[in-house]
Amino acid sequence: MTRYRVAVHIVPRRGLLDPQGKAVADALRSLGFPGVEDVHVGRHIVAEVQAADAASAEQSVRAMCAKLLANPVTEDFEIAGVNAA
Amino acid sequence: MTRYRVAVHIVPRRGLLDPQGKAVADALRSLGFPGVEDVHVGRHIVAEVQAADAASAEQSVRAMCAKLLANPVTEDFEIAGVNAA
Amino acid sequence: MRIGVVTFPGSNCDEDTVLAVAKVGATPVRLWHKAHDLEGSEIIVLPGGFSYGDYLRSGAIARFSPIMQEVMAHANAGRPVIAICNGFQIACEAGLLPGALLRNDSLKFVSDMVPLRVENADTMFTHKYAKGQVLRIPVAHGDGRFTADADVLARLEGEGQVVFRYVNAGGTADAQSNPNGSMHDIAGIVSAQGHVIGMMPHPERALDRMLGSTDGLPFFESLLARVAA
Amino acid sequence: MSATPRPGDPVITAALVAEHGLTTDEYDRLVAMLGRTPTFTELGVVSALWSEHCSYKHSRPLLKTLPTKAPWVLQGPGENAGVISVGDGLAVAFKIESHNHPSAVEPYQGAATGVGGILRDVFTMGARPIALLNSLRFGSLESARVRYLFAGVVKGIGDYGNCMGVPTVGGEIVFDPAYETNPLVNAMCVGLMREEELILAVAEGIGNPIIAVGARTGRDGIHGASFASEDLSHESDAKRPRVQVGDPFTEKLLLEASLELIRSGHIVAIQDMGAAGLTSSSAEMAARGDVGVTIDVTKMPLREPGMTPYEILLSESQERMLVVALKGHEGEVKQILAKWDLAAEVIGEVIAEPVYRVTEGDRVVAEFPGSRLVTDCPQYHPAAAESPDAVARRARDVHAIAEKPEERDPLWTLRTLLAAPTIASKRWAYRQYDSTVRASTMQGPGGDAAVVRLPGSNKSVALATDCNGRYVYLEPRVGGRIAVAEAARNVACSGGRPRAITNCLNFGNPKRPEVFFQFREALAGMSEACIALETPVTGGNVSLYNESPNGAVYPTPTIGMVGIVDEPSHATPTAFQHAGDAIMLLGENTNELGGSEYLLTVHGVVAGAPPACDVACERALIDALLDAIQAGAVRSAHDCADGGLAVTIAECCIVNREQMLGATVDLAAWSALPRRALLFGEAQGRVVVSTADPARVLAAAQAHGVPARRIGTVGSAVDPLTFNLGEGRHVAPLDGLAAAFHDTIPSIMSAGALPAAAPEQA
Ligand SMILES: Nc1ncnc2c1ncn2[C@@H]1O[C@H](COP(=O)(O)OP(=O)(O)O)[C@@H](O)[C@H]1O
Ligand SMILES: [Mg+2]
Repeated sequence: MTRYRVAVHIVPRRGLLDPQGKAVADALRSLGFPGVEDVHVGRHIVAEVQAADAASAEQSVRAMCAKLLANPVTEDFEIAGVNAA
Repeated sequence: MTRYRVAVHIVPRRGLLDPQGKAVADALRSLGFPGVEDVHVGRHIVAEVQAADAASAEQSVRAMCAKLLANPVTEDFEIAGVNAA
Repeated sequence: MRIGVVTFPGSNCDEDTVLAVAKVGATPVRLWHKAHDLEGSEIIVLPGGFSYGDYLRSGAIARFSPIMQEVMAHANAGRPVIAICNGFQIACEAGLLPGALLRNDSLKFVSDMVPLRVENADTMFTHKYAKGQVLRIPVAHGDGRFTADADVLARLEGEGQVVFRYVNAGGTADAQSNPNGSMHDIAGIVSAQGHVIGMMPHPERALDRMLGSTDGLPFFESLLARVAA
Repeated sequence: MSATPRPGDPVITAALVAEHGLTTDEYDRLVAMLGRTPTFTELGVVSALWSEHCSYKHSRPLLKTLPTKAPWVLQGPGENAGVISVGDGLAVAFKIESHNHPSAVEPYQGAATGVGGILRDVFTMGARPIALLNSLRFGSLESARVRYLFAGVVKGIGDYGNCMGVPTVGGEIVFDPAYETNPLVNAMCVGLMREEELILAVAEGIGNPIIAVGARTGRDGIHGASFASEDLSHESDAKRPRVQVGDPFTEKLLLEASLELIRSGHIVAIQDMGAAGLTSSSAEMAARGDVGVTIDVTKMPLREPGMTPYEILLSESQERMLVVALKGHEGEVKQILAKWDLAAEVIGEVIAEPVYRVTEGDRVVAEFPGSRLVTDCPQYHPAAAESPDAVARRARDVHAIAEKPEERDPLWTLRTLLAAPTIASKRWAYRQYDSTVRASTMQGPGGDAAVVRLPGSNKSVALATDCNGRYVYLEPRVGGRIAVAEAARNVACSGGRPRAITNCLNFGNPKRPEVFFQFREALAGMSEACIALETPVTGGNVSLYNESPNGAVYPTPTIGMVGIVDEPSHATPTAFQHAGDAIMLLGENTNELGGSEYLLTVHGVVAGAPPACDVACERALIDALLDAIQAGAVRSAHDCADGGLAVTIAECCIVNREQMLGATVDLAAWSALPRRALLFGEAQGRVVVSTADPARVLAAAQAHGVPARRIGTVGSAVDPLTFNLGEGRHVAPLDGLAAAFHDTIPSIMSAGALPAAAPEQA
């Protein structure tokens, strides 16, 4: 078994209201960043897991996302990286 | 000007208590993921910005992090990706 | 005496604070976040609530409000600022006070009447209390875990800047009596010069026996006495 | 003008009509009303307006039978919220509403947007919200899914109300397998205004502009109203994009802007965009004013590009209002909204022609003959027949159920009941609700009724929500009566004179005769109690189709009761206050055991007739209690409900864990009753009070013909709770009782880590 560090992004589903993103975008524009068109705020989760190999580390984190980390009704997730820790 | 999508990770500074990460790790273990050793939860922010080129898009998002998006007392940030949108 | 109470978008204890100020005999002045004028206020209150929804980090956006430029100037001139709950979070974000207020360790909002011990009764905000006195004051917050690095904590403790601490009913600090996981059980601090106070508990909700506590009264009375003097 | 299909609209087929939840008959009615085939947009509009949720097509005839009048009622059913006068020129607006199905699918957002919706219903009347309550039903906490739902709903309620700065001061939470897959989430809001500030949602004034205000419109929750009108099935999972996300920060701005707008004199009507969004808000305002309206959807401020008229009309994006302003005052309206950083766009106009017209620029995409859109909605009178299961259960002789060996110690049973999640302390939940913001909460969660001071007056409101669905299942008429009576008793125990109710009727599928029977009978029982107690119905909400693969939930007509406390000193706590005070029982013990929490918790049995409820006796009890309270003779009062007399007395000792007091209670006078009926039976019409002046309490009881008797004495902090039952003494140290009562829910919720780590939202 090796220790892997798996990073996931959990983001609000497109089309749903994203009050956090909107508040941040509004704030940035009023702070003098006029180029800001849109902001989305999600979560960045890093799980350190023991697994036989990178593929099974990724697979188990996918299962965690489906089961707990991401809200299937309002969020999407993507695996952002798998590295030996 | 081109539209860029710049992703940043904002993570709790190492060494600070991370109750969220701990709660998630505990929950994962109790849900039948015994291989979970540690979990860290941060923010994943995607800003869509107008900029002359990728470098200046990145630079302006760095400025946003320093000014607003990250708390210098408790958080670190890193640019996770810059892509033309 | 004129006490300015700032309303940010999302403030929701501004009205309670205005009523509290009037109740203790001062003149409340409502200050709008877009304004650039403190209208002659001698004391400024940053009240509780959810400025800008607290959607990014509590207090992070409000600290850039136009009125905050004036509040910073007021504070930098050594004049009093009271920062309660969301106000405390804003004051930390603005650098008026050290540290940060993070998500409660329970990950839950906590609303309760809690015992607080007065750690320093020599400040302009607390001289009508006795050192060691145990107060009962409501808390209501999701992000109240005071966090600072070791140097800052040592300085706060060493200089008597810790003003209120969470304790049990008997007056002793213990883990179960800390509602949010604050370092050193800190509930409230003052700035190095002693004229800016930040606290998570709500003294403006503890001014009436019918509501369960009058322990907030000496807080406002201390200040009025000192500033009037 | 007549509506024409847009390019790209789907063809109207029988399948499409069915997908919109319209029966063939209903579709024929629509065609007859239009005199032609509807456009796709028109089909969408009608499917929303004729959904159960918007049209009350199965419930309206029965709702009309509820008593709605009293001299203090300023606004009865028909508006966004009911309003009663409280004297001193003040009025309170209040309403309860369900968000059951959205919460079953997405507990956090479902509950949060439920709170958002009920807040809008109240501030749209011109009232500032001063209190929130909620009434929740979940399955058994042993299930991880239920813990997830419970945790998510509680967090959703807390986050929304806390951000708004409206204290959540009370409510109730019941756990019962009947609600396993279909939880009930009912939220109540109470607002305060001066009487002259009342504003209605009645469109008036030909030529007046119609203005959309608040959040931009996205594709959220399209068809939420018809979603709420279906059974919950596995297919509901596929309907997930219908969930809405709440934004309490925007709602806070909308609240302030709306109140400023209402007080400004620039508007004539305001209505929230709730279920079925723009469609129902505009159609209802027009129908109430008996005027026509025209709306151009291209003017609507949108969040997403490319939305069709159909989507714009049916979107249930939250935090929006529809306003009818005075012509020529559009600029002032926009200015007030701009101050709060909110959008306001003129999207239409009140017109003389009696039509409801929607355009997309120049093209008419929907046009109906005015108020017929609302009035032509079908009404159904379904068959009613009592469920044989309820009849059989009611007939069972519950006294024949053998006691368990452990029950030889009645304190075992007492501790077991105190630890039943339905009875145990709900502090785990309400500690997450800001209950003290606004600095007016004299009694927050944890007591019988909440008491909230009314600024500008010496008065307070006493607020409670109540319903025992198990009783309603077993005998709907009695259960309906008890729901009202218990709410009133709770209000009176806190020192309030019950004044009016709002109600949320959570039932199953009305097309099933046993469900419609429950509905009809429960309403009849509620009416009887409302008349006797002089608490008219000022509004409410109907939530049908609360079903799941396991069948219907218990019929649950939740009552939200508002009472008035005249003087601050009348506010009365639940807990014993002083050692040495006399403990008195008002009302009479009986041998009733049916439908009790005891039978459910200890024996797993739902059976027997629920306790009888004589509404005249309940009225006398309330009058006697208020008489004694107003005379200053009552130190604490607590009504007997779930768990019966023993649980009630134990709660008086331990609810306030920081200041527990023991007690000695002598019940030997009732030694002829079966012991478990005496201790744990749920006979109605009983209140336990503590007093320093027992003679005065007795006199009050006698004056109203209420049985009353001294049953014991309050002890000190170190005393236990001691029962003398004639056959022997039973001594319960307070710590054990307190642990059962206070630690149960926290330990369940921290053991299964799932809910604590449920996906977190903003
Ligand atoms: N159970 C009920 N008892 C009395 N009035 C009711 C009941 N259900 C609905 N009403 C009334 O019918 C009207 C429409 O209610 P509803 O459709 O829930 O309003 P909203 O548009 O806020 O969703 C309201 O005036 C409401 O008070
Ligand atoms: Mg409404």
